[in-house]
Amino acid sequence: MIVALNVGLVALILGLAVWAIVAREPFAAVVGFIAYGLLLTLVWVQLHGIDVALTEAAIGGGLTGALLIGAATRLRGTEAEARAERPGPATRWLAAAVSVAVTLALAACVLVLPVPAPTLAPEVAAHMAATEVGNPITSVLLAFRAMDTLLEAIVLLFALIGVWSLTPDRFWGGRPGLRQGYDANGILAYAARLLPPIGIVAGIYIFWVGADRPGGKFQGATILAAMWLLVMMAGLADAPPIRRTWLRALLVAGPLAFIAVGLVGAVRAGAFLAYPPGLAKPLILAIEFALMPTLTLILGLMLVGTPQRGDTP
Amino acid sequence: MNVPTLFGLCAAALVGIGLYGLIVDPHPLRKILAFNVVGSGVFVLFGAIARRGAAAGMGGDPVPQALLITGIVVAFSATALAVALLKRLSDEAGSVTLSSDAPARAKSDAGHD
Amino acid sequence: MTEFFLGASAFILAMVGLGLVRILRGPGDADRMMAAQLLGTGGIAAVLLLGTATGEGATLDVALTLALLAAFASYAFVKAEDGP
Amino acid sequence: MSLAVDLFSVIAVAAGAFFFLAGTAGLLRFPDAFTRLHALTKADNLGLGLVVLGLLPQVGGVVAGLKLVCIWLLVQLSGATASQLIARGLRRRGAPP
Repeated sequence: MIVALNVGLVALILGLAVWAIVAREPFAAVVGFIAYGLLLTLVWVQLHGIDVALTEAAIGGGLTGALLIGAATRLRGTEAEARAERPGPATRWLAAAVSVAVTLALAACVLVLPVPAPTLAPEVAAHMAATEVGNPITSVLLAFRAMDTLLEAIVLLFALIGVWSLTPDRFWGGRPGLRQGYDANGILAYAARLLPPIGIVAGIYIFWVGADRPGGKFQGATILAAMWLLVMMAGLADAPPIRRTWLRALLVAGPLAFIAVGLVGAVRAGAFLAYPPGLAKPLILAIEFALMPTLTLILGLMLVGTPQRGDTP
Repeated sequence: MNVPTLFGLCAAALVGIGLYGLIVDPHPLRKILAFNVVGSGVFVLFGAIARRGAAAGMGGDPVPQALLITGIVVAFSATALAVALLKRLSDEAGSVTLSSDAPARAKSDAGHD
Repeated sequence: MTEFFLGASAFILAMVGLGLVRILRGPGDADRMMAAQLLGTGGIAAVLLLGTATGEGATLDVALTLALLAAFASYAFVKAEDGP
Repeated sequence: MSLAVDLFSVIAVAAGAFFFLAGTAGLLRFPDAFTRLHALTKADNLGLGLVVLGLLPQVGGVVAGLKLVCIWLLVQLSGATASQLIARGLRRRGAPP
């Protein structure tokens, strides 16, 4: 039964990937891609990566879909022009040959992977007690490979600055996105009043259990960002102007707290981002708490996009 | 065939499919989609390898799984930046062509910004 | 019982997978969104069945996340179609 | 007792799976967008509802059971609002109701 399930899953995923490439209209391709993201969540469940499945469900199922649908609707009618630039058959055949070659090489690598598989799981299990965190993924993210996570938070911040840097000069410092209409009795306003309270509780819950069970700040922050976006989409709240000092302070607070904890480690435990014995868990929790609002704001604002109006509402 | 091998082969195919679209399709939004297909192929390959490393009572090797979470979030931020660039290009040039010798329509009103 | 849940999960997945033909055929964008919506619900059912079959309690949280964001693409679609 | 509970689960999940079959058939076979939307909501409400009902005695624990019900209610809410919005959008663009 499990074989039939997996083979069916693989068939659906490959079919949707092909559809996302060959569909005539961008919108049809984007809807295919959203379905594809949903099915990837099932792949992660089947590969026993529940933490990854949570991330994919929140990002692939929610934010990416909204982002791409907005873009596809905005760019409707540009497909004909692009079609005229389609490369000739020679390039297409060459591209097909290259793609097949890459696929075959990767498939060969998959088939000759070493047995027994190399793994760091026993190492993690042996040292997890020192971090006092129950979820191995969290202890990797915030203790053994904390540097990656710090750099990731900074990359996210840079990506947001990149999005903002596309602002036309006259709107610099203004509010991102377009002003959304507000209809007090509309269905969207109804959903935006009912869903966020539940979503905020769920987001904080998933953040909170992350220390000991699958979950964590990325997944929780994504859910919170999605709820914020829903409120903005319904016109119940407006995006803050990007010149606001509190906004900018919150955006750098997470990475700065992370760096501060790293420096404490450099002084007290002998290496940047090393935790003094006995203080690992409180420090990890402090980083997670500081990163949570930063990540929520960055993920939400990245989706709203470039400022397109002044800072008057 | 066991589960990690099946999904590993699926991942190899995804990388190939995405790569073909990335090269052949001239529309920038389609290139972003294709790039995400390549990316997810790499992620699934990573996940399959992590699953092979199941040991010590864990369902998979936690180190690649943690890197996957980082990767998915960074891939999203790259997509958001690419979409923002694309929207700006469309506002500015009135078209979304990436070709260098395309007619520069509506160039004149680009100077106001 | 485990086998039955896995079978039901595969069946539901196959059904909503079949529904994806609507994404291919359209004709309207709304029809395509409906197929994605159906796949979302079916995906939640499949995750729940899989999680119960394998006894992995945390899959419930995955389904919860999917359920929270299930209509997000549809909201974005309607909003983008009708303008701000 | 356990046999009766298992039987209940099997029947409820099978009935839920049937509604997904019906939803897909409707989505593929019905002639226009509004009737298709109608078919879709049946799968949303009844299909997932019956699956959740069947799984309730199997998850073990009140918290997990509450989460299941919560998931179903959330899908109800989002399904209902999304179909309403899609239907209104269709009507505004002049599709006959």
